[in-house]
Amino acid sequence: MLRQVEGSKAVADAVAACQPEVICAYPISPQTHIVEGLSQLVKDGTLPNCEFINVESEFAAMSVAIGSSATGARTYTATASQGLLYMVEAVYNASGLGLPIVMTVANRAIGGPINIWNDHSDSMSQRDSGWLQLYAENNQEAVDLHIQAFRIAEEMSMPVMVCMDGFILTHAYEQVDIPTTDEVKAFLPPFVPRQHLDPAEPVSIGAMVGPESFMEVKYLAHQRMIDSAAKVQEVAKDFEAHFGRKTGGLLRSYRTEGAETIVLALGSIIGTLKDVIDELQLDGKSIGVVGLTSFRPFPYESVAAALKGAKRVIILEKAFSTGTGGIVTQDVARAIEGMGIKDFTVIAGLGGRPITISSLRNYLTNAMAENIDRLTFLDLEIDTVEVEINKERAQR
Amino acid sequence: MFQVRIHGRGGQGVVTAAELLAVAVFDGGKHAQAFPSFGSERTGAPVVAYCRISDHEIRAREPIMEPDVLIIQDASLIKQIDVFAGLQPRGYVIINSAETAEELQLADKIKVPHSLAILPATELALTHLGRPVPNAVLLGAFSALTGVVPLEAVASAINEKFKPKIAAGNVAAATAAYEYVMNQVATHA
Amino acid sequence: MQKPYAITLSVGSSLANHTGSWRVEHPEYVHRMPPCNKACPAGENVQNWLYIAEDGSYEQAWRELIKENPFPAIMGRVCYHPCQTACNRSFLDEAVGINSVERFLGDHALEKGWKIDPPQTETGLAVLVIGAGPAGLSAAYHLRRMGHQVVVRDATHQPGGMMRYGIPKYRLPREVLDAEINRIKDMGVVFQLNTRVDDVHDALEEGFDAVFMAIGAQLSKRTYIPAGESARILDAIKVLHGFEDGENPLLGRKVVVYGGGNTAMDVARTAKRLGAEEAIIVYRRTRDKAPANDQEIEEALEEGILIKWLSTVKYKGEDDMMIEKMELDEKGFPQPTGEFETLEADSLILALGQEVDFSLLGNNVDLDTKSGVMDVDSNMMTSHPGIFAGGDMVEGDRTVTTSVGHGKKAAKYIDAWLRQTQVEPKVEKEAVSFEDLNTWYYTDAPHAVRERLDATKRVNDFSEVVQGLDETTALYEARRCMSCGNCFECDNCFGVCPDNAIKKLGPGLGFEIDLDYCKGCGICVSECPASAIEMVSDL
Amino acid sequence: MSTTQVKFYQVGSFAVGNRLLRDDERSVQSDPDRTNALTSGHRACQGCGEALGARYALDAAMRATNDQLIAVNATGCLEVFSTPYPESSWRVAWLHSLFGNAPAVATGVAAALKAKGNTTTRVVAQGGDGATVDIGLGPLSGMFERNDDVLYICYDNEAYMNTGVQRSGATPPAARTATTQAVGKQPGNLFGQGKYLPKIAMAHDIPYVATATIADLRDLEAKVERAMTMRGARYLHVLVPCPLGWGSASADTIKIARLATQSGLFPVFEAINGEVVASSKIRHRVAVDEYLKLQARYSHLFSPQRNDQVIDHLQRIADKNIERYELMGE
Repeated sequence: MLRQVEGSKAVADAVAACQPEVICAYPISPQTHIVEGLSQLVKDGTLPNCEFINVESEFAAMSVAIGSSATGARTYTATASQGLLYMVEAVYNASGLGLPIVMTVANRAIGGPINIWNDHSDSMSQRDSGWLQLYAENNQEAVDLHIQAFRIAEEMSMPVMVCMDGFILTHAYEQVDIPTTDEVKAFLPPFVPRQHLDPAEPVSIGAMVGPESFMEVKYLAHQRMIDSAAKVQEVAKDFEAHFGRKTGGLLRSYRTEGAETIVLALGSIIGTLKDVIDELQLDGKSIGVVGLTSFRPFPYESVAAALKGAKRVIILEKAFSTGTGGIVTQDVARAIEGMGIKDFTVIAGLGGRPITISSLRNYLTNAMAENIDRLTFLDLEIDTVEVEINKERAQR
Repeated sequence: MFQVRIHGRGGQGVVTAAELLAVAVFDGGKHAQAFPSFGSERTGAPVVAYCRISDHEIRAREPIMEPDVLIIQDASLIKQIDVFAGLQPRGYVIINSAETAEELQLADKIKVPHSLAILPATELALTHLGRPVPNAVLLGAFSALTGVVPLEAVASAINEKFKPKIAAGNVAAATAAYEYVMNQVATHA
Repeated sequence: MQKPYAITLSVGSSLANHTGSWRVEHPEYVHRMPPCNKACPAGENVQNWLYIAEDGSYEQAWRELIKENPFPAIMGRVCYHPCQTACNRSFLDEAVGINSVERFLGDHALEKGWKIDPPQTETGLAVLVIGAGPAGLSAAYHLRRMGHQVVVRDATHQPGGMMRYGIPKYRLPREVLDAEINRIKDMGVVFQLNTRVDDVHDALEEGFDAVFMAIGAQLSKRTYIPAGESARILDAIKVLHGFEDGENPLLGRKVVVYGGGNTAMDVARTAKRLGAEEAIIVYRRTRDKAPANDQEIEEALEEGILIKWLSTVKYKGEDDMMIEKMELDEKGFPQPTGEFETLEADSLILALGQEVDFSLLGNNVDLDTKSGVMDVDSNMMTSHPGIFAGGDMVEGDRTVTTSVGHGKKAAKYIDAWLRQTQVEPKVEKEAVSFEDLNTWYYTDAPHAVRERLDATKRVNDFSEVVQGLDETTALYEARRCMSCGNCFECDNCFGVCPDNAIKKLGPGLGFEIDLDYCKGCGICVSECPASAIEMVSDL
Repeated sequence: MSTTQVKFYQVGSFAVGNRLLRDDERSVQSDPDRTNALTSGHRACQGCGEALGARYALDAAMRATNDQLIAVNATGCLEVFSTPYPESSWRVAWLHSLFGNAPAVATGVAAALKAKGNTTTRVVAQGGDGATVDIGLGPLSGMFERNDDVLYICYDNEAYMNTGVQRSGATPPAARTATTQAVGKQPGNLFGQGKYLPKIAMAHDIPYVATATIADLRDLEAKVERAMTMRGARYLHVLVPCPLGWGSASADTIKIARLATQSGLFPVFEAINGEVVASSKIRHRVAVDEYLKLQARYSHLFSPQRNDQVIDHLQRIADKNIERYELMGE
């Protein structure tokens, strides 16, 4: 049903429509409204066969999720920022054990300094954790991705992270079509675990694996991640068949036909970018945008195909690797290796810094003239940092 | 695209106002996008919320820097921060105050005559609702001043959001505000 | 269920990992010597028959017992049970009442009328046993079990020897004595009573292949006592013997017994039962030096018998006598003090010990003797081939149990001598000590006291003083046994092995070490209550 | 005289079993058909107390739940020696996740079972003292505070044995470990440190808290059984001597546990809803020396000469326990 609703509430209702059996969470902004919504639904009986566990930390949240998923229960949790980092040990364990947990990451910066506003540093820090990572462009996609995530996770027996921009999406009221439980049931079959803890058929899960086999275990995880790309596409197609919406999948291109310059970005900034692209094209500029939904698995072929023919690609990132630059850039660069496409990176919106249309317009205009550095920090207060840099260097 | 910026203090339901407006717009068949000035502001601190209104899908997510409408839930803010920053030349201003434009020394800040409505929303809230919460009330004024949403849509949004008793009070207050502004506009003309 | 590679394993798959290879030593179940067994003069496997009795298999326990000793009912009454003195349980609370369980088994067997199986094969060899006392009867019993023809000759008209003529019936009822002797008769042992053997050599010529002499020590030791004309001085053995044959010795109202042995106690207590108002025992040394068994002294005192320690008899008159007080010198020997005391005494009975009466062996005695007893070698054989001797007439404690032991030992060597075989020498095994045990696991259980007749009642007649245990108490007592050195299947080893390397084979079958997994930690050994497991090196 | 069943006085209720005991008097461990939840072939040291404790506890839990059991295991010796690929020694549905999260994982398992309406399958979580009192204390406290339906069993060998005997929050004073060496002014672990988890557990007012040792099997089994009759968060703290870490003879493992109780250094008791309701009385009281002497980790207290001051201090601790938990019978 189409509703004007807060993103968090929409996601809570969508997760509820997937009929999870165990939900556990520890509160952290901006994830709170999602779990408050779910807690409400469990308590008021809307989700009769679901346990909501108020845990004492994110580490415990992921641990409870591991236990319940290993027991064959459809399991959900949500976190953000510091919380995600606090649960990291368990995050890796969940993927290592192949447990199909679905987790929302309400993207937020990582301290210090402590900062509660949006960027992608948190989920990007888990790039190598063995989890799938799907980024939502808007709240409609956030809703849809959660429903797709459970199916991908359970069919691949891999955990999936659905990343949605904190505040920008979680706290935004916009119109969203939230499928009903019955509609979801038709798309998402009951959870049949690959393996689970069962006294009738006991197994020992979580062995210690030595040098003789560890490499193989990791290689298998690698292949599984690669194979999951096909599953992400397949599920998106089937979702479209059920719900008539083109959401999810690996990536989506917007007005890139014949574009010399293509911007590649993840998450909610894609919307703003589309407006900018429309303006620029009105001015006859040859520019389009590629929205990357699936960062893990990273769709090398799809990216290469989407950027084919372009002269340059601008990767807009809300996180970066200190001392080197873009994180997504590294993968994109590999994808377009030898295609004669130049790559530029713009780091924007760190710690909630607004990414304005005007800044983007300026930057992209220069970019099309290749009148930019390989790496740019959008709207950086250059005077301020230069003063500080000089001070620091003087002190060394 | 029609952009609204709402100023107030933590606890005055600024975000709720934006949400109510968005719902009202949605009920009226248009697209809306409401969002707060994300932060950790506590009760009393100045806060801002935004609402975009459009006939088409709304994709941009930047904060509203050049609003078409300013709703100022607490007139005391006028002296403290630049609430009028970026206001469109032909923009609307709705202020919750028992004072006049002169008393508020608006002339120093904006070109008057501007589409301006000053009303004692808090008093109206107290009268009809029994609580000094002006947010829903001001939406009645918004409806009257801009005509972007009909009062009925505002009322239905209020009824969706609140429990019947509180909703009724709010609707009454919003209606009163609507009439108050209508009369003001009439006198100006 | 699909198991992901390596991270998920099948249950119990570690059984493929044989940790036995870690081991440098391993445990082994052993049978060690329990102190009771070692201390038993009759060589009974006390621990073993107690173990069998514990689950109520009384007949099996009894049959195990009589492999060594044909007289459980008698032993249960007259044995001074050195087994209990040696019992390790005495260090924990009190010794196991082995003797009372033995009596229970003996009496139970008589009640049920259990018989002794006759020998499977007859050897056709014949042995003459001279003397139907405990040694002779024991020898006869064992020899018969071995399949030999046995003839027992005794000068008296009833078998039993000192068991009948030395031990009063209030300690050993005659029906019990007769019943256990009859069991031996039923085996086919021939008794020739009132048959005095004057010459052992004739016996061999008679055609016996071997002879076992067990005529005891029946000659009372004498000592010179100045006495008046009509003073009554009697001999304890004769008094008891005569009384057993129905005579009523005239002892008078006041009786004095001279001596500190069991015979002295017996005769004094008998006198009391025959109606003496007063029975006094005079002994020249102290109570702890007295050879009499402590329980007997105790019972005597209970029955109102007065004992004058450190006193010697100086003179016996017609109805009185004089005794002299003694005192111990620094070496602990009694010395005269010159203090005298006069006692009223109608009769004085001498109980100063006995000697072997070699005159019974006939005139031409060519057998070696040594310090008043028959000299035998380690095989109980005298200096004459084929003639063996045992019991009180050879060196050793003069108790029924020792004699029974002699009889058994002699039988073994006689059999070997007859068959021209060798008895393989018995290796003296060290007894399990209290320290060897892990007594934590034994619950505290003080022993069951055997009821005894009230002293005032019991002096009125000759009914048995010490009562037996009923089944429940006997079982309780048996179960107090700590099973020193032998597994009693407490399951400790099975339970405490960190590697589940011990297999439980089921009741009566014990346990087995699974060397595939035993790492040799030794916990089973240290937690075995009975010290029935030992570590053995694998190197 | 009465003819009631005569007790088996050789062993009464102290040994594992006996051929003459009635079935209801037998311990789970005396049963040839016991689960052997932790079976042969595991790689624990010779004489490992933890291997013993884990089998005791889980076999009892298996019997109590009619084999409807799921076990969650923290990282540590127990986990490493029981499940090195490709072999597992467990005969129970078992899950190992991390060092510090066993209680939370168990909570998840319990929640899943509840959501599925499975009321027969029960959950046990287990870990060593490091996992329990140190790194896993947060999740454990959370599991307690929510009163989740989990029995948590701590096998306490008083240090980080898996990593090579480093000091843990459960290491007793004066004990030598790889990080509290027997050198300096105060050799071994310091007095006035460490935490006693049973009391921390009791402070949560959970239904059941108990301590036990591998020296009294029947007591341990009874406590597991009792715990399994209850719902909610339950805690069992089991002392499991470690021959490697304590420097004791592998054959003395149980003996040392017994001495720990008989000296009063390790009180054995039961608490219901935060209140102590029963304690195991000392049968043969011994001085702490008897316990300390057998362990190399305390050897510095006896050579070159007896350190009276420190040993007296330890004796005072034992005496305090005896008083506090009423360990001496009336």
